[in-house]
Amino acid sequence: MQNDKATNEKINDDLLRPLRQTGWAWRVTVVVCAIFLLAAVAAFAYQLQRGIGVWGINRPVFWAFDITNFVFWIGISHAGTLISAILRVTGAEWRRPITRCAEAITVFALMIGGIFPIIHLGKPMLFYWLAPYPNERGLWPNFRSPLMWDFFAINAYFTGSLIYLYLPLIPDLALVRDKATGWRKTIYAKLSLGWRGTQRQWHALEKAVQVMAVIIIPVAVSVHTIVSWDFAMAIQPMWHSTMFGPYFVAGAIFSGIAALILAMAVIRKVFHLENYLQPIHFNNLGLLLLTLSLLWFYFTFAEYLTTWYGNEPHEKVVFQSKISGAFAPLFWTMVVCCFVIPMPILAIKKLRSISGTVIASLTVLVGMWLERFLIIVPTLSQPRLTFNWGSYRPTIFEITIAVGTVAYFILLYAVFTKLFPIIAVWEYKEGLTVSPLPHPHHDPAGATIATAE
Amino acid sequence: MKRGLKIFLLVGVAILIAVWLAWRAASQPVAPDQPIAYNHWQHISKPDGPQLDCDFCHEYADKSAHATIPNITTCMGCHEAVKTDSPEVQKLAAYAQRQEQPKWVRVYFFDPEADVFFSHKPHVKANIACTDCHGNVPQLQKMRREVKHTMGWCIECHRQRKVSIDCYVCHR
Amino acid sequence: MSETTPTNKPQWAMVIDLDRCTGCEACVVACNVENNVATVGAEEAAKGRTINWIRIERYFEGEYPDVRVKFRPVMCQHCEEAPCEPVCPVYATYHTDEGLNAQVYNRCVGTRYCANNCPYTVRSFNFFDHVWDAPLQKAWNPEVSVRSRGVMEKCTFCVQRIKAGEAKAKDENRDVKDGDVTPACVQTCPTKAMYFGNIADPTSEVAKLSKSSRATKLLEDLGTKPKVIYLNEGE
Amino acid sequence: MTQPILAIFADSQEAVATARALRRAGLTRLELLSEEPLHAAIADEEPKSRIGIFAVLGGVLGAGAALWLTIGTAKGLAINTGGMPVVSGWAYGIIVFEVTMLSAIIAALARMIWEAGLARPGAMQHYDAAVTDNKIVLVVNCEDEQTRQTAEQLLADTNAEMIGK
Repeated sequence: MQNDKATNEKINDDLLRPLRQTGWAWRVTVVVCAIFLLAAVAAFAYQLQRGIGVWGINRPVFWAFDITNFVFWIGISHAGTLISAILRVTGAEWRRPITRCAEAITVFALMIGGIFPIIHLGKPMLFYWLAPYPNERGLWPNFRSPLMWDFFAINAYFTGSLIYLYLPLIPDLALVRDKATGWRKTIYAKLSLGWRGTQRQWHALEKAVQVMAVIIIPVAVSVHTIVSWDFAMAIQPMWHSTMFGPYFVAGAIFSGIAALILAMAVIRKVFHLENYLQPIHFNNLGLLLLTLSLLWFYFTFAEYLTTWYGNEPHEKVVFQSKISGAFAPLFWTMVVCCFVIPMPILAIKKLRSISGTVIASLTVLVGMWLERFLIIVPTLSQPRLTFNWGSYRPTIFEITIAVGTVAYFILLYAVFTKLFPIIAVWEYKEGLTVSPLPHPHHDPAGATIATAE
Repeated sequence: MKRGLKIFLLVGVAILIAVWLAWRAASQPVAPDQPIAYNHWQHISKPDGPQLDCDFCHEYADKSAHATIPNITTCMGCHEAVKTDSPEVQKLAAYAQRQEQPKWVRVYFFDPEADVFFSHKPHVKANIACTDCHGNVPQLQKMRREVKHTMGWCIECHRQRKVSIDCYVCHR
Repeated sequence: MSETTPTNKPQWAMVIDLDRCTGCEACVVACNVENNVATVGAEEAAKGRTINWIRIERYFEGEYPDVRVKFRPVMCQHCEEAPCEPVCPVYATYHTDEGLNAQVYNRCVGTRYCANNCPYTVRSFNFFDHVWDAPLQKAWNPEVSVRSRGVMEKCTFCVQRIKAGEAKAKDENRDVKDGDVTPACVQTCPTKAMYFGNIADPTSEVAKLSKSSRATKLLEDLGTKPKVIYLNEGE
Repeated sequence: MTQPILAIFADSQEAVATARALRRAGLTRLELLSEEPLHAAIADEEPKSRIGIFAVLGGVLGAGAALWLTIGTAKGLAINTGGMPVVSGWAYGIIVFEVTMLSAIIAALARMIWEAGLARPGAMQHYDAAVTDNKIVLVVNCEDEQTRQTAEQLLADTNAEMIGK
């Protein structure tokens, strides 16, 4: 039942190679991303010094890029823990090589998403006033505010996701500990908490992961529902919608899977893990992406149809500006990116290849960013009293910060792959033992057998 | 590893000492030097002194938002004749002669960023002793800030006395 | 958020007779001076960052040449069921027991959520620190805060005047009555289009006018229960 | 109590069989160390995990804490809301949900670490890095010299490499 020695060494070698060797591509990525990140930090420093007026926001468009990015990144975070948990709970065997890539996305996307509510404040240094802590003023946060719900939901999700990433990492940390030398060994020894791999430990680990998966699914759903309620709780036209919760959750998983496919494609190429991240994984995730593309279209259609048919004047104004007015180019780009391009690519089996799903994912990410922007800005720029209509144009500072956070994400991810095995080694090996999938390593002739479908 | 631990401990101790010193400095009563070394004890508590009441000098405390510091002519009302040999009174006389007011340094005040609008009048009318908020000024040789006027301190008293703790009572 | 407990405190309200409003904007000027409202400058104003606690909305009706201009002074409506209040995460905006929608500047962290949820768009944000050209800062009203950067601000119904009026009534050991409190805009209105008083007192002018058949409230269908009552123009 | 014997097996089935044989011989304080969970092994004989129960308990505790955090503090601090109710059931329910789930997660983690004997001094005793070379390590704790001899005899008949004799 154990894999033979050669296979085992090959797997260790392949999956730990990123930790041992550092390629030039990795270095270039890190340096470029660090430069962009520094630019964003500089932009934020300038904003701290001058005031938030360096952004393009105004009255009545008080939120724009900041909250768009916030919702976008929180959406991306649904790639990982949620998908990984669903696949674990349903016992989908093909999940094994992708769970860790996914869970890491969640943690980093939440770290970045969580930055925006802080830096968008008029007084960013006072963000801690949102936390309930005893203070001599006798003041307490207002738990009725959706922003407080956000605070609790994101903290719960972040903590949960971090633990959920960490638990299955422990045996791999022990593996790295045994293979490493010097100060690295000390660090990995500390991180692996003295893992020996006794059956009692395995038992506890599997049980804990199972329990966490069950708990984390409702938390993940609640997080993006609450993010949607930031808007839906407000009585502004086209925000005050009952279906925003599920609409946002579907959108979040949609963009999340797209991010996961992209990350996997990059990892596959950079670290030469073609034998581990196989076309079947892209195919299966592509099918999920297709489902969510259809779901997204259905939700969007339902949302806009009811607005159009209801013909409520204030809502109609916002509706028209998106369909045929100032926001129409962005709106139709969104529809093309979220549905028109990815749907056929993903629906046609021949096109659902690795490069096909990557192209679909790229357009989905662009489309979903636009979707969030189009939910926020058109509503705000056309308030009920027409005298106050406004417009919005981002400044270089907002754009720099937005680009910088993308770079930050890539940077965090790159560093992560350097420090920890990006594919769960023990889970992968266990998968080979538990259900002997036709696998290249088992093929004595070396010819790749078609993967199970 | 051993050396690293030592450095870590040393830095930790240094930080602790620095924090303690800063905290001690911050909790010291604030006692700025005044243009004239006015002695509250001498005017209020000294057995053979004039035994003034607070509102003899701070006469608008019960009438307006500000308690007010007296005009120099109030001082000169007595010091035209009393203790003219004291060097501090001579300083006072010199101010009077130049028809100039000494630039007293405020001891009790709110940070302008706190947006607090405090009024003495309702507090005096509610029979709150001056010493409740300003410490034992009658016994002070040199005026200093003995009570910290933090928001929690204000609120606590408002709660005890069942006075409104509406934000608009103080902030606007 | 639905139930409100009765209180014996005065309930401040305003009545604006649109028949009398000429759109002269004297109220706007009076408000700016009384409440230390910052002037942001032309460049910022072009970006839509003016700060006004009261504004005159101007609407045109009819087709040329038969055009009518309508004016409507709009300030914070001090809604009884204010949408801005529950969304503030730090209680920087809340309802006082005198029916005022309060904004506490030094508690505000600047999430701007309140402004997004205000259907009347009456909330202004301090995007920058404001510069007051000398000697204008000498004209600051000492009874009102000068708002710092990063906080929301809006009409307070001249709470400093309300507090002063209430203190005066207390000194005289009586309830507040009409004339004790006059906000700057009401005081300044040259056509006497604005009235202010305690709507809980049935004998007050605002209470009587609020029962007029011309009385309406802005965006009343939202259920915000505004405390500003507009008397529509008679035909 | 003597030093335990570490037997290193290349084949997991042999390791499991040996462990069962040792158990039959009265040596019950065994540990099987492996690089991946051995599902068919003596795992069935492990005591039942209480992580699930602890997660529930943590959740209940969290819900209580959240109720205090919301309702308790709101009432205790008597924040002025101008006659509006201070306690809002719908909104507070959301906070209670999140805190419940968070403490369930943390309780499950704490229990897991405790159950697995992780993060405690001496957690790494009786270990051999052969585990991460795809070997199975059988740790046999012997009560006295007699049982020790029994164990050594049993192990000598296998293909295992023995350490700590």
